[in-house]
Amino acid sequence: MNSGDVAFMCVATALVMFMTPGLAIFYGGLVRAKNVLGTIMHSFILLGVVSILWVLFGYSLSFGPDIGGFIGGLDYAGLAGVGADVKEGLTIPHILFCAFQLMFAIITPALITGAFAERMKFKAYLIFITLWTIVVYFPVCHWVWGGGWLQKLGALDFAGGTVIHINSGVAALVTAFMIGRRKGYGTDQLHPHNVPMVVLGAGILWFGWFGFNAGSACAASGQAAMALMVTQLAAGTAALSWALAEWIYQGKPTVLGAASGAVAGLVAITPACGFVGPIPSIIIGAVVGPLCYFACVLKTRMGYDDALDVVGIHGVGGLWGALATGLFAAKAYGGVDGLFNGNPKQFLIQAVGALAAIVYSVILTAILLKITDKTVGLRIDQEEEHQGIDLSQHSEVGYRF
Amino acid sequence: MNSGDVAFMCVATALVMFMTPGLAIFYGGLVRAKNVLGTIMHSFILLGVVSILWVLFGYSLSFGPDIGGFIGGLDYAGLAGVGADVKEGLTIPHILFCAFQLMFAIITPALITGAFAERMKFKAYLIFITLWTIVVYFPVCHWVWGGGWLQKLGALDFAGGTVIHINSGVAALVTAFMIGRRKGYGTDQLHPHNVPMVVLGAGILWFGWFGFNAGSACAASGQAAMALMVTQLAAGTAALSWALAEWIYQGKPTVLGAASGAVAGLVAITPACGFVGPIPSIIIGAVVGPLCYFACVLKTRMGYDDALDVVGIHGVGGLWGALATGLFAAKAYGGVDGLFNGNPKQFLIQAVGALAAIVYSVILTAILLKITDKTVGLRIDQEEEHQGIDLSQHSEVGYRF
Amino acid sequence: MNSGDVAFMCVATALVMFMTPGLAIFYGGLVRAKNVLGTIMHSFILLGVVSILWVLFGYSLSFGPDIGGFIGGLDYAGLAGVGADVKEGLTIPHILFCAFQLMFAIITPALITGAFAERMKFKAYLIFITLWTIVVYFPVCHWVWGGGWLQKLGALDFAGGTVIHINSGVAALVTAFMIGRRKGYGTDQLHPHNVPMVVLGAGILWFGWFGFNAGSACAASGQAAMALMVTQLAAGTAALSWALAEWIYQGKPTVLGAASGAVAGLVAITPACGFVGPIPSIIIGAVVGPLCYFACVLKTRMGYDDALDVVGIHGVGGLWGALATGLFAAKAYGGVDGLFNGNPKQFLIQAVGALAAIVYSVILTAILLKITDKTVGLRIDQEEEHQGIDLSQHSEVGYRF
Amino acid sequence: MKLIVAVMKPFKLDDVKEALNGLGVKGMTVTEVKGYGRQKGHKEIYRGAEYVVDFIPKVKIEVIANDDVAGQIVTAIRNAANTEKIGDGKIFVLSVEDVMRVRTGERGPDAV
Amino acid sequence: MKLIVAVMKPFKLDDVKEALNGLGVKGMTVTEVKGYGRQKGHKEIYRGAEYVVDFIPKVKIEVIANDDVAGQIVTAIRNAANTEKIGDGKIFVLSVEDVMRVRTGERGPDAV
Amino acid sequence: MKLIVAVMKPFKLDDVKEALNGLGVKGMTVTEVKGYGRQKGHKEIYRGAEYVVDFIPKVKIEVIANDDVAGQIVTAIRNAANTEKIGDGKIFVLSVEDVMRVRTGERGPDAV
Ligand SMILES: Nc1ncnc2c1ncn2[C@@H]1O[C@H](COP(=O)(O)OP(=O)(O)O)[C@@H](O)[C@H]1O
Ligand SMILES: Nc1ncnc2c1ncn2[C@@H]1O[C@H](COP(=O)(O)OP(=O)(O)O)[C@@H](O)[C@H]1O
Ligand SMILES: Nc1ncnc2c1ncn2[C@@H]1O[C@H](COP(=O)(O)OP(=O)(O)O)[C@@H](O)[C@H]1O
Repeated sequence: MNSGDVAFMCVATALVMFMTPGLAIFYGGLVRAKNVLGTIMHSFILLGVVSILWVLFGYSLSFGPDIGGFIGGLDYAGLAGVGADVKEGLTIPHILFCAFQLMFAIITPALITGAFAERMKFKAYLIFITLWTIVVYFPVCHWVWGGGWLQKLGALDFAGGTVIHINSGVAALVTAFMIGRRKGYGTDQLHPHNVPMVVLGAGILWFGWFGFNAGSACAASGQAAMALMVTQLAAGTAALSWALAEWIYQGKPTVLGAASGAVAGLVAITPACGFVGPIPSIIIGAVVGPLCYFACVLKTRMGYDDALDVVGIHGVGGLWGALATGLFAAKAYGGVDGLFNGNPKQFLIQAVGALAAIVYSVILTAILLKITDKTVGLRIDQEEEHQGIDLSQHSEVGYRF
Repeated sequence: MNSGDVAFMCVATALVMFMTPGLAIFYGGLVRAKNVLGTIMHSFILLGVVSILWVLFGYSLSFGPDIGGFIGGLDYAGLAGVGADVKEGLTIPHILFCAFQLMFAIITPALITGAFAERMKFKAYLIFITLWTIVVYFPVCHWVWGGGWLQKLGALDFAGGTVIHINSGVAALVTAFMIGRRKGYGTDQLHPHNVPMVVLGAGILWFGWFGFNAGSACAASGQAAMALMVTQLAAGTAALSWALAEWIYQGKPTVLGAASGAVAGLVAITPACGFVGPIPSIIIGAVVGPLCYFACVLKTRMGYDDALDVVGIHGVGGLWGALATGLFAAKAYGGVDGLFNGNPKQFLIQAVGALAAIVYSVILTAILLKITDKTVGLRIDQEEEHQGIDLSQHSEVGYRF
Repeated sequence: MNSGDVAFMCVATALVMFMTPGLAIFYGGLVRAKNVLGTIMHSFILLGVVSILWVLFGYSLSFGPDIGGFIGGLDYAGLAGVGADVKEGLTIPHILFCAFQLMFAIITPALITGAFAERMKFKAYLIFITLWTIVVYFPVCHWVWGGGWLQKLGALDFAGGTVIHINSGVAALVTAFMIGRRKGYGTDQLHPHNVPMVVLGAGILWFGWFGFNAGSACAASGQAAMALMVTQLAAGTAALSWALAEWIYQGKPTVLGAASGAVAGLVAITPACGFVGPIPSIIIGAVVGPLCYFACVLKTRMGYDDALDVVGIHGVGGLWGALATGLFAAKAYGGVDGLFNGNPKQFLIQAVGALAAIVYSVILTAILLKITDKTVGLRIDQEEEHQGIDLSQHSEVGYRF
Repeated sequence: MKLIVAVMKPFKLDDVKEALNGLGVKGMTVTEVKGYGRQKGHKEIYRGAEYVVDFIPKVKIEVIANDDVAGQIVTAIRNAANTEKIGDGKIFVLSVEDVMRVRTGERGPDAV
Repeated sequence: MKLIVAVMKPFKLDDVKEALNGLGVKGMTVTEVKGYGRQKGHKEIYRGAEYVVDFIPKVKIEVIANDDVAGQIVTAIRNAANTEKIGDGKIFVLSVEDVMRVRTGERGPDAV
Repeated sequence: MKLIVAVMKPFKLDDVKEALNGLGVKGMTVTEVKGYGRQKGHKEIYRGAEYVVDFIPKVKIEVIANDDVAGQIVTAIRNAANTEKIGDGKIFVLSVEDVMRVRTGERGPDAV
């Protein structure tokens, strides 16, 4: 056991936990005032739901002994054998690794919730998201990090571009299609009710993301330090590049654009951060800002209502990040070389990994949504939608100024 | 000196400091808009008041050489001899241990303030809370952690269930009774003015609590890692179990319920977190949610006005945590065995510790309140209460949208 | 490489990053609702702008091989040679030191923005602040920390009193004069629109400042621990002493006063924190509260419109801190002795350092502002000012309750 | 028909609502307003400066009523809202030419 | 000239605006209000307690119009705001003695 | 007695207050409203989309006055609120049947 590494990973775990309330605040500010609490609840309640699933069998399915490359065995169910002793191959307690990974399992399903904001039944939400975590997140996590087939194939995903962002972004797309548009979409102004709150949420996410990305080194190492730096550079550059894209195409740079760009930059650097240096990270950030910005513009044209742009930011940003890892990765930083360093194969592997996650997530998400719809119904009724989900689902109001 | 431990404890100290503004935000959102600033001030100003007391004599009374099991000597007054050198028995600088403990001394009196929110004179508040910190907190802290009689007796209180939560919860009860109900209690809707702010506060508290609980190991150890994990599990489970209790008994799960449950879970795991594993922590959390929920229901029936449910959450949750420690503690995790591991004596010791804190805190709090009331008067007058404490006590308003 | 130090500095870097969104929230709450987003943007966008400058040449100008005591060479341009290997003379990766220092370079120009809040063109802002960072920050940073003439002279500036606070405070003064007063200054009530948001921002700043000050030790050492403690003491004491000054001179202590005092205390202890112990830190905090309070009172009389009191808090507080370092410094804590420990020379050196920063910053800031004004114009027009900068500069509104 | 408008102290709203219920008045519309009048505004402190804010939070209620009960309503509001302290507010009565209930399209006294 | 006041459900505001545009009505003033009436308020839960909140968010629009179009306006608002559910609100008409446009100082019908 | 209602630009409120003070008018009630009129709304940008927001923040003031000063008040408001730019707003005057001061129960002109 190395006390520096333990110190680092304890704090990294706390930082990643903090991202979930941060996301709740980020998403909460983006919806209308009458939906702020229900939107917050979508993220917040997962701190409970997924924690319990994780202990019962989630950790085991994700990181238990590999079964056919697809899923982990139940050896760690109930966290049997997962204690304060050092985990094999690492310098930190097994329980700490498990806690760190738990925080990832919490925030991934939370990301999806932006797609169906302002219109889902809370009961349906709980059913769907529990199933999704079990049937989609745990397996894909196993594939990439738990010794599954993608890991064996050599796919690079330092902190979760494929596992987390592509996976949730794609699920968001399916959900947005299947639940349908919000009342008033295209006619009313379904605008953020509290942009300062959105920026605060983005700030918390950014802060926590240092734990997410650097912590994925699992040690207070040079690699962690580099991951931290490139995370900062990609996020900052993307904040700027999104705002500049707006400035050029719409005449004004917006604050929401800068905050959205920052998140897009964080998403894009996530898979790459242990494998690239400063200059590539700036390029990754510079590209992802306009890319996600145009993805949002496109959405408006395509007419599906991904309310908070989960597809445009996490799906598209995550995909770019996964591919960019295949382009820019350099052995010197800790992984293998990518295309630009003479190893085109890695780019292909990255594409395969992304594709696999997309196909799997699309199909399973669609099936789970259908099941949920048939059993309890996905969507609140029209009166409830006018009233807002805070009152209709939780008998509460957000503000009383 | 161990640099990993120093790194860990520096960050833990910062995290616990952050809990006090977090609490200010949590409590601030729960009151009406006209009282938001005064409520925030109650917590915020203690960052100053208690810091100074701590340097002058507080640290010394708490952790100075034991005098009769009751109080510490004045050897460390003015922090004499408390420097950057390693503290005996630990691997971190003495000043760092002192700083870490200071943050606990700040937040404990701050917790009480929820009970008398919206109606206390600021001057009276300052007098009362200064006296309370000196006469109640420093001694009880010494009893449990500073080498006092409860520590000698073998009471387990890893991060402060008795010292902090029972102690402040009981003081809250006395204060609520003695200051009387708010104007409009029972008729008007004295509701939170900003629930997203409450959730943000809860998120900050949760985040900071990792420093609080894991940091109480005083080292970046396996015990710290386990404490961190069980903190997460208890908080998450309790968020869920409070919301479910509401769902069953009132037909809807609320966001405020989930946030309140999270805090209750954090409270309950506090004394236990160095001594129990994952499954007990889930049980502790599962019980404390409904328990505190019903304590709040009961309060409404009993008719005293503990405005922000300090009794229901910190008092009741802290008591359950102290006793649960006596039930679930297991030697393997770092302490001694509890009842369920064949050592019923420990349960008794826990009960004695709790009882001692209750009796001492009730009596002293009542006396201090009486003194304050006789000298400057506890309560603002009726016109001031209508106006709100922001304007009447601070000549400020919270918002200007 | 020491893993404890790496762990510590990674977290410290994250904490200092978090200060910039914290400052955005702090400043954002202080302006009127119609200017909240533009004010936030001033800080937020620098996370992008300065990150890029830093990689390109900023780090190199600041910390590259010294050229004539004035500026660093371009050896590190593009972060060439700045990698995951340990930095000479330290125990952490070079890239980590570089990342830590980047966060300082981001927040320093952000501090200035309070002076010209609510009335600057965004385009002009970007030009001015980019130039300022290059022409003022990088050189002064080099003087004090990068091996420049002030460092050689022996000026003590542990975490940046001169480099950061005097420097930005003086730039703020010049800006406030040159851009002129806001419409309605002196007649309308240009008050904070969201004081709870201000306190939250102050809380985040305080929290992050532990990384700022303790992290400036560059290692998880006894000095870091002491820096952390004195940071807490100065901030807490100053929160109290500002509020008391108000109480005495205006009849009521305000919450904004306490929050402002806390920031003033953090500013004042910044240069001193590695060189003094607890008692001096309390004195530094006790003095800075009333000092900055009266600086704000004075401003009102002098009639320039430093909208958010950057001069009064960072300028005056930073100056006091730099001089106080010369008074209270004690060799035992890690530097050299100050005046009160028998070394009057150090006080003189501190004064020289402060003076140099003042003169340099005044002149250069004035020139850069003139250039910006001549090219794109500094100020929005009257209609835009009525509308607010959110709508006029960013086509956005902050709130929609 | 009459429109009765009352501006009053916010914390009196519930009492007024009860009083109107007592008269069988089934509806009203409430607006948060700021009042300026004889009542002295409050002082605010902001970083060393001091301001007097003249505009004081009040609520305005609007009740449409038939002619026969208008007088009673005015009296009931007055009694419920009165604290005998300055700033209690004003009640004024306007004549309404026509009223319609949106849901049913009913007009005149039936719509009230 | 008339002052037409309508209290209605907030989500109907855009429809009403369109309807008035259709009549060539070029202006109106909108206020967020809370309504109390036959429509049942919603339940709120707060830490184990339960409350019914009687005051329901509504918007009030005020339109000044010349006498000849006032009737049409009332009908147009009614049609646009009607959901046939309780709580749709009320429209009432008052007589206005004088109107002035601030910018030009025009008075009477020209100022509308 | 008259009820004078003025809708105007928010930043003119203080000037209007001064102007009314000058006439010895001792009270008014102020509401934040949103106005729709000839004045062009502002553009807002939201993640690649663009919207025009037609409703512009205005304030509405209501002043009850005796008949003899009503005309002066209208003129004073107009002069103070006028910026000669579109969107300056409207003033309209209604007849009030009765006024009561809540505190004293005074009625009619004395209550103003
Ligand atoms: N002339 C007026 N026109 C409109 N509203 C008024 C007028 N005078 C007073 N008010 C309203 O009544 C409130 C109370 O008036 P004020 O003069 O303070 O006390 P009082 O009504 O007890 O004499 C004011 O805040 C304002 O909202
Ligand atoms: N007598 C009244 N005076 C003023 N406003 C009223 C009155 N009655 C109803 N309203 C307004 O109309 C709204 C709808 O009234 P309500 O009785 O709930 O339904 P409906 O108009 O469909 O019968 C109320 O919320 C209130 O704002
Ligand atoms: N017919 C109307 N009825 C009620 N309010 C109106 C009417 N027309 C205009 N207003 C109010 O006056 C404001 C200014 O009107 P506008 O047409 O924009 O400019 P102007 O008054 O200078 O011609 C509007 O925002 C609205 O609040």
